Amino acid sequence: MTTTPTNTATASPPEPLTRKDFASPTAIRWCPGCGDYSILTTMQGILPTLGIPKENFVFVSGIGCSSRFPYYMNTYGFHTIHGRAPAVSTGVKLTNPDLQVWVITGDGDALSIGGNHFIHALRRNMDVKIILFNNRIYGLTKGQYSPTSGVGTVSPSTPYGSVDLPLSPISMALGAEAGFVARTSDNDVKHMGEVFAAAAAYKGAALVEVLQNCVIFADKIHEPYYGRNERKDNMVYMKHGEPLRYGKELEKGLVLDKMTMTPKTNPAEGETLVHDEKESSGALAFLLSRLSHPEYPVPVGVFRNVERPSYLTAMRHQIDTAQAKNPPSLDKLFNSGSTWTVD
Amino acid sequence: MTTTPTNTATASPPEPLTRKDFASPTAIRWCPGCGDYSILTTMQGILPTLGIPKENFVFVSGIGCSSRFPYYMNTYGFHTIHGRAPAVSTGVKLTNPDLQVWVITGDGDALSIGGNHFIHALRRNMDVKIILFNNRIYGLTKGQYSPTSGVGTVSPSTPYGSVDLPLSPISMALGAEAGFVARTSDNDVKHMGEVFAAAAAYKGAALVEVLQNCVIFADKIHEPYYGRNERKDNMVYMKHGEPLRYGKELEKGLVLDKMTMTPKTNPAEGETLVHDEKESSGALAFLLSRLSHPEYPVPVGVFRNVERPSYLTAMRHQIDTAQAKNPPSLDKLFNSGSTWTVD
Amino acid sequence: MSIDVTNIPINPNEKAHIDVDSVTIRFAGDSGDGMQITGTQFTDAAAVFGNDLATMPDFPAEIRAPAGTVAGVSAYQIHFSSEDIKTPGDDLNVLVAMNAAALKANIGDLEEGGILLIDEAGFTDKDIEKAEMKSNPLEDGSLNGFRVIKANITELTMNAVKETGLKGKSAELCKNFFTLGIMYWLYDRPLNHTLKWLDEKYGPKTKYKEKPEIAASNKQALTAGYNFADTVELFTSHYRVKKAALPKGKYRKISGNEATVFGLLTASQKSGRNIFYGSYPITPASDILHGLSKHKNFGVITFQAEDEIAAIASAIGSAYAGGLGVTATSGPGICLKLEAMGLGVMTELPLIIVDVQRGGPSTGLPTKTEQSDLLMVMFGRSGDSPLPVLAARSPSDCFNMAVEAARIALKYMTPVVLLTDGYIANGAEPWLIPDHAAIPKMTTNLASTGESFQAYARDPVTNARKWAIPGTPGLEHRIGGLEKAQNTGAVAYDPENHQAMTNQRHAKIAGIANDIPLAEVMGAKDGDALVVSWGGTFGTVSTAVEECNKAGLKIGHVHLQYLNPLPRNLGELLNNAERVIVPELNMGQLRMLLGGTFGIKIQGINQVRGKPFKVSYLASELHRILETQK
Amino acid sequence: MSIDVTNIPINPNEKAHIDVDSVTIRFAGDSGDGMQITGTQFTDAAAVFGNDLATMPDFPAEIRAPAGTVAGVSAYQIHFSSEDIKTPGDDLNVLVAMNAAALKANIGDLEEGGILLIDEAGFTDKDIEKAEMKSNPLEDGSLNGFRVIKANITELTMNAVKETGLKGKSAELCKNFFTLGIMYWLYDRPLNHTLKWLDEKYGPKTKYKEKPEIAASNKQALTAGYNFADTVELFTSHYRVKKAALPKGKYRKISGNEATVFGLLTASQKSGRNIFYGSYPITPASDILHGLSKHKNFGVITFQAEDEIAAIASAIGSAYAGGLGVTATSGPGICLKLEAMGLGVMTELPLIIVDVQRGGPSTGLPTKTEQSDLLMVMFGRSGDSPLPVLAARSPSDCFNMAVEAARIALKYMTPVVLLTDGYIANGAEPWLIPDHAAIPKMTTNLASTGESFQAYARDPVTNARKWAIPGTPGLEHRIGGLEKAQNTGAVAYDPENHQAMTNQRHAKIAGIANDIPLAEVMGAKDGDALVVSWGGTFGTVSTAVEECNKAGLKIGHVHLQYLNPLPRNLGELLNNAERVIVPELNMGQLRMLLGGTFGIKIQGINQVRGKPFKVSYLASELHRILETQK
Ligand SMILES: Cc1ncc(C[n+]2csc(CCOP(=O)(O)OP(=O)(O)O)c2C)c(N)n1
Ligand SMILES: Cc1ncc(C[n+]2csc(CCOP(=O)(O)OP(=O)(O)O)c2C)c(N)n1
Ligand code: SF4
Ligand code: SF4
Ligand SMILES: [Mg+2]
Ligand SMILES: [Mg+2]
Repeated sequence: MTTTPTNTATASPPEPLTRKDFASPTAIRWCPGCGDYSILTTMQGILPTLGIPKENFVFVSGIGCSSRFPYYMNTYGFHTIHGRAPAVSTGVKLTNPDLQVWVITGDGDALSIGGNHFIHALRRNMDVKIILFNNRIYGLTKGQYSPTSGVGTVSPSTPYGSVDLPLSPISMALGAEAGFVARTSDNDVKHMGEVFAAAAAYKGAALVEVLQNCVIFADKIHEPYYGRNERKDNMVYMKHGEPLRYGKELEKGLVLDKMTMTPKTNPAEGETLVHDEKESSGALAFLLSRLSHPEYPVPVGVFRNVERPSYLTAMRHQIDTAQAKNPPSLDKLFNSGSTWTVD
Repeated sequence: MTTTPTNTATASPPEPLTRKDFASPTAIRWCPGCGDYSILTTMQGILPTLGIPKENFVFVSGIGCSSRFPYYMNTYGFHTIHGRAPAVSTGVKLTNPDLQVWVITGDGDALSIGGNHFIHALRRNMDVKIILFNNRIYGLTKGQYSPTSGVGTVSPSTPYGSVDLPLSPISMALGAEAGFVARTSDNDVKHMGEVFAAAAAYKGAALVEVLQNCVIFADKIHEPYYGRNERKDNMVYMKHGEPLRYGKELEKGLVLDKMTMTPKTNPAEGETLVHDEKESSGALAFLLSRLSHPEYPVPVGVFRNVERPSYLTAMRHQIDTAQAKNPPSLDKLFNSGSTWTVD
Repeated sequence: MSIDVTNIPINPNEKAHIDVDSVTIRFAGDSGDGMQITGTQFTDAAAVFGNDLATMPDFPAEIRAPAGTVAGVSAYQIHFSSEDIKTPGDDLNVLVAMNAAALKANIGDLEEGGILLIDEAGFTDKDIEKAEMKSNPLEDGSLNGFRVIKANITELTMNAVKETGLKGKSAELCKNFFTLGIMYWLYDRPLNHTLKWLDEKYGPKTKYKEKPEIAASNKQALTAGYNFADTVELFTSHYRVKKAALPKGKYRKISGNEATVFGLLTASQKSGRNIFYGSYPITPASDILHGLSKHKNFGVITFQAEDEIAAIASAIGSAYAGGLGVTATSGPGICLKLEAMGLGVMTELPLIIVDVQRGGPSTGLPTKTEQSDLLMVMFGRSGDSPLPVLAARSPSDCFNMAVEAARIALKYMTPVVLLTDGYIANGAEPWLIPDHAAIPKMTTNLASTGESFQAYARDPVTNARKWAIPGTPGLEHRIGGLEKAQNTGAVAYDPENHQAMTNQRHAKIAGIANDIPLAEVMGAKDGDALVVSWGGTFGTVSTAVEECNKAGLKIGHVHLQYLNPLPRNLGELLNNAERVIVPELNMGQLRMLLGGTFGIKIQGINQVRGKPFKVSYLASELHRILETQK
Repeated sequence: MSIDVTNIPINPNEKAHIDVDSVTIRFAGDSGDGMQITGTQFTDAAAVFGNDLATMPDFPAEIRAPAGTVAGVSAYQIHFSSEDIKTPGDDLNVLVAMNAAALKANIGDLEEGGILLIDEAGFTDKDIEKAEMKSNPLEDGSLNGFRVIKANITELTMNAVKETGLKGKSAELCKNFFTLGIMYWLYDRPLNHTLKWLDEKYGPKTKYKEKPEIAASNKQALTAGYNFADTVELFTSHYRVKKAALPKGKYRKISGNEATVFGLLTASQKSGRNIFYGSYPITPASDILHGLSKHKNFGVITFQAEDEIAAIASAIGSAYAGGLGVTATSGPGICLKLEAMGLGVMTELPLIIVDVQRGGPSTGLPTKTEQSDLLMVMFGRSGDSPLPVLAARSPSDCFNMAVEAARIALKYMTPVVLLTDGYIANGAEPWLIPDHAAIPKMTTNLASTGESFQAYARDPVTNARKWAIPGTPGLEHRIGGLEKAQNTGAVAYDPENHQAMTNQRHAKIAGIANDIPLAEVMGAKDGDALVVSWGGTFGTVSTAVEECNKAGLKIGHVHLQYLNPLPRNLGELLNNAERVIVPELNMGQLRMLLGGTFGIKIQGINQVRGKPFKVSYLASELHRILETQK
């Protein structure tokens, strides 16, 4: 009694899928120059490479500019309500395990109103891929500050400057036990594609923070570190098993002394900390998640990538064994327990 | 136009307060043997030592056995709705800064339905003290598993055993940027008192996880590490600036090699990691928060204790300067902008 | 009159039997005294014997309030009869009080001259004090109006079980079975059913096999209690309640929450859709979660969500993905689900929301019953957002209405609300086990590859849109909470379309009226008044109306299981009625709904005491109202 | 008839003037074209001149939909008059369309023979295509029914501002002021107001002092537009709209959201309680958050919460701590606040909840107006949970009702809901600035040290409980969401107490009826029908009823600003009415409320098109209904 049509695999187009298979006819309504466009095209470029039939992709989003994303993908899509996409996607995935479920969300949608669902989807290791568009602002509602906006952000709701201390989506995710956590940027399409592919490959809940530019309400917010000319000196591209080097000639490295990380130019051979996305406790990933501009280069790439038991697998196992042991029977059910007959 | 009566300080009883000043007449309704009792008496013992007038204490709770706490304190108290205490307490504190506000919550109340308010109160560094009674079960609703219950927990809602991976309240809090994070246990009244006092002394949001025993639905859940005889070998009492030693004769220590912590017996002099609750990134605290039974001793005491800007202070500053610069005037307000006269 | 068992002449020959039609007993004691087990056992014995019956447990709000306090009292009421009954009874014929607090909390419901069985061991000065009573009721004469039977049941039990080796507290714990033995004698019931049950529960084949003394001592206590009643002649006579003339067939006892679980599982089998049950624990709905989680062999997915919002959101996700999405909660939880229910209405997905109502507002009275969520589920969403609302009328009816809720949700592609309440959810009654094969299969609106598909194209008859499940090739489409264009389902802000879609949403739900039973008038067809009730009050209201008609009043009675849409013929019935009376356990919610729908004046009988109506109260109110002219 | 400006004989002498009572103009263009500024400037000029007026902006749902598309069209409508007016007007007398999409989206509202001013530069083939039009309307004759005035405004503007040195895009951006200049000529308005405003906005004393060319070029464009209209005689004549006979005094223009902000600030001053405003951004309520956050000098605390639940929860916390707790949102946000509103009802704390209604259900139509949250705020909570509900009837009335909401909340210790809607929230009208000294102080129920205090002891008149603020010595007490014992406020599960407290909660709210104005019948006192409206439809409904009465119908009109409790005399008025008609922007919510409350039959006029009623539509409906016999 599975809810997936049996003809799924067979019915999907034999010839390989291409980017345009995923372009939806709907006219795109983002502002000209919005960072969301490059994320959309990157996604449309990656999906055909995953070897998954088109009909098995589902995009679930909340509310926000970013959350309009599903309308622009020619796949199954659900534009739900503000902050609830991780919960909705949980029901989708648990009901129909053959689907690859992507959650599209924003910094407000995921971390403000949706914070609770965000952390629980991650800690349960629910097998959905969460792409968080972090433009550090509420775009759709015209520019109020968000939980990732820096202190002092002047916005319509904070004319005197915001006083809330911001959250790091990465630290939050690690605090919520996430097994796959990564960061990329809307202006580095190649890197973004690699990270999306890695997230797709991960078995379990994957979080990808995309540094995204809102040209209207927070233009150039990420520029100081991810700008074409800033990037090399202000971001460190993490690669598993490789030293955390950065700088124009990779002349800089991150050196770890007990718990404190020091940026150092021309560090000695082997002095630079070697990135280990498999480090079990998650503490290294957490430490990296604390590095912020300008004291440190901003880490991009995969922070953590460790295996964790899947809620879905464990749940399916319980159901399958129960069904094998004791096939469903209303007759048995109705007559279970003590009964009596009137005649 | 402050909402605090000016006579607050003066009006408080001149003679020093004692424990019984804080005992409320209400009959206590917890199960005989519940760990909540010792937390209650500890709290009633600590408050008189803080030099704060009795009328300035407020206890705000959500829903759960633990959340009945305010009824048993002869102070101002608000038993709100499930999961919302951190949000309610935010309004209390911002409106009336002279009050010392304590939030009493449970593992379900704080981390399940209330997860979002929990993380935002912490990241804003809202000046409230959150005491989380972690009995790793839903007590009031008769024993369903909670977000801190271990995988495989058999409960009324998980007869086949739970499949969710649990959360660590400590890691969550650190991921949410909390500046003061501590753990103590219901069976160590002295330590609990010290931790409560430290939380009270901290300027900002303080989280204290209390390992609490539910005799009815999760009896002895913490026993393997906090039991009278287990404790010495299975918990490490963290003290700022002191090596993390434990064991009957403190013969064991935690040794840190890069990111991995190794329990070691008779570590060499100085080999044991020295606890630093002031470590700025929070990574050490996070690493400690990952140590769990049985691989590691369970850390108790203060994980993190660093200064962070206070939302309250910044907010008051904006208001005070605005009021000084431009005292409120309805006349000015109504006549601001362009006006015209009909005559 | 009070009997002191110490000086009764033993007279084994006298064995009078008195036949009675029906009896209401309440077992009351401390949470620790096992009153729920005692009650259940007595109930099962009565059921197996062939009586009709209805039961009502009464749990304390706290998990384990201090022993001996009123807050810690736990009670179980059973009404059993040789006739067809629909309520757990008004006044008690028999009250069993294991301690002073139990007496204090329940004595008010015992009929004058009723039997009061008391364990003297529970009336020490300490017990009196814990119960916050001024004096000892056993001495201060306050019980003179009753037939008080005092015995030191605790002590008698301890002695009885000595030989099994059980001692102290655990021996004392058998006192509920000693008490049960006494009741079995009083109502002339065989012990075998309970003896068998004790073996099954504690016997050699159970995890207690190491502790044979447990089964032994409880059996011992039961028999001892029976013999004690027999020999010392606590009572002047036995009572006999004959078999009831129930429809032939196989029966089981079922509570409302069990019946809801059975109904949902049946719907799953009949529709071929796996249940996805997203829920967050809350009294008194949690037992549905507990119940469903036991039946994973039916392919049920039970998901204990982080909160009620995630619970319904995940169920909506499941519905979108082709599951039978279900969520259940109580009042405060419904508040949190309303926004997502609106999403369900806009996306027109099949979804079942069960509300086991409890006392409100806010946290209110979690363990008490009420009917005060009707208008919330009808209207508690932003915008005009209609959905079907059903209400079960009794414990076993929860089965029928759960099946019906699923049928409507799947056939019409809509969220459906099923209202039950704490009283029918926890109460139990005999259930004539249906022939599952006779329950019709359910139609769904599945779209399939190849057909021309538009997300919001509607079925000409049901107005339902198609259900295109992710994974189906060629049907890729997007839905969401923004207003949809007719047929295509694209996002649309245009004014005419919004009006049209709003009309379609209303028409779809209103149209269901053609697919549900007409309202049926019980009692006097066109009498002086028409009583309209809904949901869990069916038993008390219909019994009261019957009594009134017997007493010469001319009253008709319509009971509603469908609140939205209302039965097609209801308007006509109400408009033609001399006067309309609506009794309900709230301040007038159905009254508001019917008055607003049909524009008629209505008299209400309203009560919010956390308990069902008393039949006697309803009857007297009906008399009063009919005597006062309009 | 269409005029091509290229070949008009210049004839400077002819300067005809036509007097008209009132005119409705809509400025429509791309989001980037500055239509909101143009409209506001024209409005201010009309206001300063002394006309009565009403305005209505129409924003696109997207932030910046692609330029040239219909989705990107932004419009601003103004109705100005020499008489007292209450609506932004039905059909347009003048439509300004800066591009093809703007034309397509708005032409439907232009009256036959109306003036259509067009910027030819916005009608290139590319523009036609972006607007998804089949052919060029300037050529396909589809505009024959209108007085089309075409000019290449963009080009004319570029030339006009050349000398200021401004070039390219930034020069082009001045075209809205060129257009405004044309309109000023057409309605014979002086330019000085706008010239002054441009100096204040871009002049030497502003952050643009480095860029003098901005002020210069815009002023240049304005004047050029005016002269252009004068010299080339786009129009055969000017139109004159005389001053309106408005009450004497000082005026300002005010929108509904501004008025709400002002009202709350006034309430704070009058009650001596600081505002705590907990809110989460949502269209169309966000401007209240934005507005209040500017006024920290009033001691206002604005807290942008993580979600709507935290927003209201923090406001409740503030109310508990002695603040004036306020939260505002729109429909979807109200859904999330309902559980906490129930807590407010149970704990009887003063709290203000503002619902700026928008199109639903679910996310619905965020930027469109509707009145469909009435029943949700009335009934959308678990249990019987009554609270006062008020509704503002116009932009400036938001001020009065916000003050009133605070007065009731503080005097009666209760949450109060204030309903406004997207239409009055964003619409604006002249506001006769009140004498703030004349606004009465507000009474609170503060308890003070030393007095005998019981948390739920009630005031004999208002039934309000005392407000004992943490920090007050000697008044330590506990409250919460569980049912409370009468007077003491201790937790209580006992049946009689629950009934009593439920009755008290109802009595308290019902009693407020003695403290609010009676319903007043406008128009025909006992005519053939009584029209009952509520909230933001006041302007359109009252205008329609007036017209109908002028046209000989006998209709009375009652407009409700108080929905709960209803005015004391309303029942009598309705029961005596020949027939009752309720027009509302929903599917019949007030109809349900009144029908259910008074048991009367009601006819509804219902519309959900995301826009206000048209007066003409209402009038024709009223005619239709009155002609069909009952
Ligand atoms: C329940 C609810 N509350 C508030 C809103 C209004 N709202 C829509 S999107 C949004 C925030 C969007 O910010 P973000 O998630 O960062 O997305 P972005 O627009 O920046 O991509 C808000 C507050 C809503 N639609 N629903
Ligand atoms: C909105 C809402 N949902 C659910 C409940 C039921 N409920 C009350 S307490 C609780 C969980 C309590 O667990 P925890 O917070 O760990 O407290 P404990 O009883 O263990 O101290 C639940 C689910 C409720 N009261 N309100
Ligand atoms: S407002 Fe910002 S985030 Fe939204 S579409 Fe425009 S640029 Fe993108
Ligand atoms: S159920 Fe558990 S947590 Fe609750 S009072 Fe009893 S022992 Fe304590
Ligand atoms: Mg954002
Ligand atoms: Mg708990």
